[in-house]
Amino acid sequence: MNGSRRLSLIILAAVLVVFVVSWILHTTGFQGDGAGTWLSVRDGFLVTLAAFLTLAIFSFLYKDNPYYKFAEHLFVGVSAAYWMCVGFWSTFVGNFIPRVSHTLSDFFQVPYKGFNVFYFVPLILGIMLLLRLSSKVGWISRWALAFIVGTTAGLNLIRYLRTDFITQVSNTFVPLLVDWKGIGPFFSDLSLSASGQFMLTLSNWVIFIGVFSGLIYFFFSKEHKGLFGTASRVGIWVLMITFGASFGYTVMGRVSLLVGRLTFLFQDWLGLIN
Amino acid sequence: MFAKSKLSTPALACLIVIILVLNTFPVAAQDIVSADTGTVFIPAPPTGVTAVDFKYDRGERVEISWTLSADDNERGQVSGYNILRAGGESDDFVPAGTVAAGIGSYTDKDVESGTTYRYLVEAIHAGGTVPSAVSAAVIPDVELINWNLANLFIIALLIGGAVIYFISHAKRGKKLFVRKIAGLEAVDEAIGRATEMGRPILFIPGINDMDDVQTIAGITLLSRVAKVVADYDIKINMPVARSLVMTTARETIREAYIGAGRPDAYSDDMVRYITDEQFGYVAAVDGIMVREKPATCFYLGAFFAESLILAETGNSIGAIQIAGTAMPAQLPFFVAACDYTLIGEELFAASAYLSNEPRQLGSLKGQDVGKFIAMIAIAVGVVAATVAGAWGGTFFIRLSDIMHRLFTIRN
Amino acid sequence: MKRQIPIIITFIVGTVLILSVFFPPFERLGEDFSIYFDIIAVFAFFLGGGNLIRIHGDKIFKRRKDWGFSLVTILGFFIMLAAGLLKLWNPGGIAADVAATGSLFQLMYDWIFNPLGATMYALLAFYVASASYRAFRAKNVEATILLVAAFVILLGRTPLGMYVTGWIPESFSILQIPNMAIWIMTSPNLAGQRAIMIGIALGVVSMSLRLILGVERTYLGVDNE
Amino acid sequence: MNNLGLIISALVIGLGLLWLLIRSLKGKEVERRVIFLFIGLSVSVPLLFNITFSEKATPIVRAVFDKIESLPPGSKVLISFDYGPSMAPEVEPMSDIILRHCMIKNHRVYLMGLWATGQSLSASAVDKIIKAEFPDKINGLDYVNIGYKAGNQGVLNVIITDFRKMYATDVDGVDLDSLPIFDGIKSLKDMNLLVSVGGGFPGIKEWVLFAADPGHIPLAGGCAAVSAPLLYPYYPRQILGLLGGIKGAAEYESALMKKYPELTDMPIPGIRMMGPQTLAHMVIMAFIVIGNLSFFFAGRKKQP
Repeated sequence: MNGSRRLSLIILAAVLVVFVVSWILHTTGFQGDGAGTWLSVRDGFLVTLAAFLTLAIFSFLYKDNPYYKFAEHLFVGVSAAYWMCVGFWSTFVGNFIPRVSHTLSDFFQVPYKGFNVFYFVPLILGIMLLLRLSSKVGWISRWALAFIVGTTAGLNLIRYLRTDFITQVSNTFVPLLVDWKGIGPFFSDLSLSASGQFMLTLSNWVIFIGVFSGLIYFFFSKEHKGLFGTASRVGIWVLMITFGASFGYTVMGRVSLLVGRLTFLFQDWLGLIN
Repeated sequence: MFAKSKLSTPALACLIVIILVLNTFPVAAQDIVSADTGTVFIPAPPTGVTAVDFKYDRGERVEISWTLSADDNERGQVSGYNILRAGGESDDFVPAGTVAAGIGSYTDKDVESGTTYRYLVEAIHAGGTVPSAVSAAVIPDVELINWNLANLFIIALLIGGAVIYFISHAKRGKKLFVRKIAGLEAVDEAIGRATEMGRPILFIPGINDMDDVQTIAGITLLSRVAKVVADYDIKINMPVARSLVMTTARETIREAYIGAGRPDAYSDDMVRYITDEQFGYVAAVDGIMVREKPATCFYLGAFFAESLILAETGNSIGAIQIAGTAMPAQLPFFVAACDYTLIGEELFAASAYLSNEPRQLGSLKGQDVGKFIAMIAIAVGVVAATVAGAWGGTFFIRLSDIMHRLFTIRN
Repeated sequence: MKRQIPIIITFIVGTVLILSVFFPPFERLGEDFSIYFDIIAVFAFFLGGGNLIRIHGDKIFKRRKDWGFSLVTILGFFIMLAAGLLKLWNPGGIAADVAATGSLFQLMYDWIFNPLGATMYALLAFYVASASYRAFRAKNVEATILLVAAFVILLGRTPLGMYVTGWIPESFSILQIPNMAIWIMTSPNLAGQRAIMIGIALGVVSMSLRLILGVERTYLGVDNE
Repeated sequence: MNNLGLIISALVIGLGLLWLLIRSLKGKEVERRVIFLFIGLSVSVPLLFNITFSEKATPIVRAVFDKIESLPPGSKVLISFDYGPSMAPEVEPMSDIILRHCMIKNHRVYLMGLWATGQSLSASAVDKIIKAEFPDKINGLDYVNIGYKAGNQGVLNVIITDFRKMYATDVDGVDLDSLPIFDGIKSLKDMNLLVSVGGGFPGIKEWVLFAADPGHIPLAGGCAAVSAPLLYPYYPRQILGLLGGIKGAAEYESALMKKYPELTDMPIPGIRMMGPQTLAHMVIMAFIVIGNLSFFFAGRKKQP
């Protein structure tokens, strides 16, 4: 117990030393380009802070520790306030105020767009939500929730039908025989280019069977037995290819993000690469 | 045939000569404005200006089209067109818009329904503009019904009707068969495990707000989970990323506790708001996971990149994990890292499945009718496209065309 | 009655929004309602922010475990909130963009929010590796298909795939791994995605109708009848 | 130096993997922290030794390049920054290179964002690319940044009918009506090309659903690799082309360099990032192989 406490104190001291040294080095480093002393002191601190926070998050990979906890708690506080400010300025001041009050529009220096009585609907619903804090009339907040759920349901029903249903169905109207020129050319060009009929045709078959059997897999009200069961099994296989492929394809993006962070550490903080 | 070729031969010869001439002389030789004389080349005006009311809108658009000026070519003698509009009785034409050379249409969106408008189009050239004749008058109109969306309406009616039919059909007490969904069969087992181990349940309803149906689907599942939780007095921990979701989830869990006859056991602390920021939220949830070590984790809702961070952390603490999302991009990660995954449609079916009420199950049957419609449409579309493409045939070409029209939204 | 009114509200709002799409005089309703939703969401921030302050404030005052970290949250929250709402150090004053260069808000965003968020996201590079090590094992037919598809795509995303199969002639170029990877992405993968998307659309339609018709009302804490 | 680095890193990582392979043949599972260590190494080592490869544009990337290349000068291109700083390392090279290409071709560029975080990113793109590399371009005439509005797809819902209903001013507070670049522009439908760079929500999918599809406006996209497979179904009918992940950016950079060889000083973050990628992919594949060997070996041991 005592030993581990001592160890963590030693680590804390080491971290502090690294932090201060980095701050000092970056401060002197920035002075060269003519910026004021205050600015370079500030920037030196900021670069060091960002590097510290980056390493604190990475340390979670080893195990949970106080540095991660610090970074996590700081992140929660700062980011919650960030989104509140953005919501306040862009939605409340940007969209709401210009529709309800000329005086307030002038105060916030946003162009007044004319009074619109309908903008009191969200105002009233918003107040209803806040009444949740009172135990007596708290039930009225459900009206606001009901409004939101109704909006979501109504808007999404048509949207999903339009793009995810209708468009995906019509995209699947593919010919199962593409540009037939005879057996010879058909088998001699196994490439992905537009002249490769074999692959074009095969692709269309795969898409047709894949979508069909995939849909069969999703059937709820019919038992997956016999021919239907076989089709549904093919459907699972198609889904598995989809998942495997998407997973593999994603790796690259994830590594890029790590490259980005390590570049920050090596380049902006340590100056090892340029 | 003969006469045609007789005419076209000289025409072709002329064309070749023109092309040769154009290519021989550098472009500079035929300056649009000749510096020596100061004379300005004036291009021919655009012709045939028509203005028609845009169909199926609120009477706020007029579509204007015209035949390009004969001198509108790659030499840039016409640099664009001004569209001018006169409203009502006046002959005062005001600018309505400008388009680049080579474009012969414009949609004026600055009109009011019920007013009469006339249009003219000016070709813009280096020395000024050349106006066309004035178009016939047009009155933009409010159409009450958007007939362009008739196919969407029919499809919505078919699928929606099927769902509604089976919901009301089921009300009469007919029990419907529904296949097993592994992830949902496991819900009870997963909750039971938390009871045995005396550890909490973690419930994440995704990171989107209440304007996403997936979040609502997650909340409806929460109500099922909360009932069991309230009955067995298990600790539930629900960090959320949206204030509205917090409010809704509290309502849901509180009602579950009231239903179980133990309103005192409920506490608002079961659901807590963390932050709207995706990764700030994940950082906090990761912390909660390693510190409180929940026995069971539910991830039901809309997820983005955080899906795998959550699922891998949950895996490292040995939790049973049940995930469900309609985000196709995140499904692979849940499938790889969680014990059970509800794939897309299954997430929306889940609450109906767990409720075991005939009306809810009926809606699943309605969904299946939707799938059946999709499959029939795909089969017909594919056959028509194949036959029409390979062998032709009026019937199949027309059928293929109809299928495409039925499943294309024009608006 | 208290329980009936919300269901009636949902029904009316949902039905009106669905129908408004088909009637040009009302086609703007959808966009108006989207704006309303955002404004309501801003009001809800009071509830969320209040909850955040209450939980962490409680920890600090009662000196619970880790209360020092809660202090970090509260400080971060209030400094950022002040920086944003009062537009501290903002060179353009109140009329300027909240995130104008040089403002305290932007400074904290660049040097605290940004590195933290980007690093959390970057953890995925590690988790992708540990998940693929554990999950991609040929346990059964389905898992083997998952494994093979992922492996081919991984190979196709590196020059390695070209080194191994680059000798295959152009007329059989589909057998070259990078092309095979592209084909898997554009054919079977596309088919699977489509089936999932069509299914989701139907799921949303059915779910929305259950909500609008009041068949599903558990989200309101109201039991289904 | 490069070769030496490559050899050393290959040796260290290779020997480590070999050791793990031998252990796994004895049926031992690899601990997750060991995997984490190898990933860390495989990414940082090539970064420090700076290894690059040249790329050839695939048709789906080529389509975007050709579209911007073929639009006449002065065409109206809207670029939407639909990402945050956390996604920036992957997609920022795309918005940068597309913006640069538009500037070279003298297109009129409208910058906006559906993500709050996109606003500062589009502002920094203006500073970094337009102001630094194309100093004679005029704000309000050749380009404009109208910034972010809250409302996700709701914003698109509005600006597809009217920009001014959502945006009264640009980011500097200048009234849209006083900007020459907005003359005769009412809505998104007046754009010649929309480009959405991003990967989450709202993103390219929302642009398809709420802008390109209903308005019949050509749309190109740049997205994180994770969202690319999901967007494939929209290609080529609803999206004319797509840059998927950093590889897409690298391909675009190569295409632009080939077309304009004079751009020697152009930053090529995409091409540079492909080095660590290759090594990381190989390490992950090695772990998949090790995992399967240990699975089969452990499984066979249990059988008798």
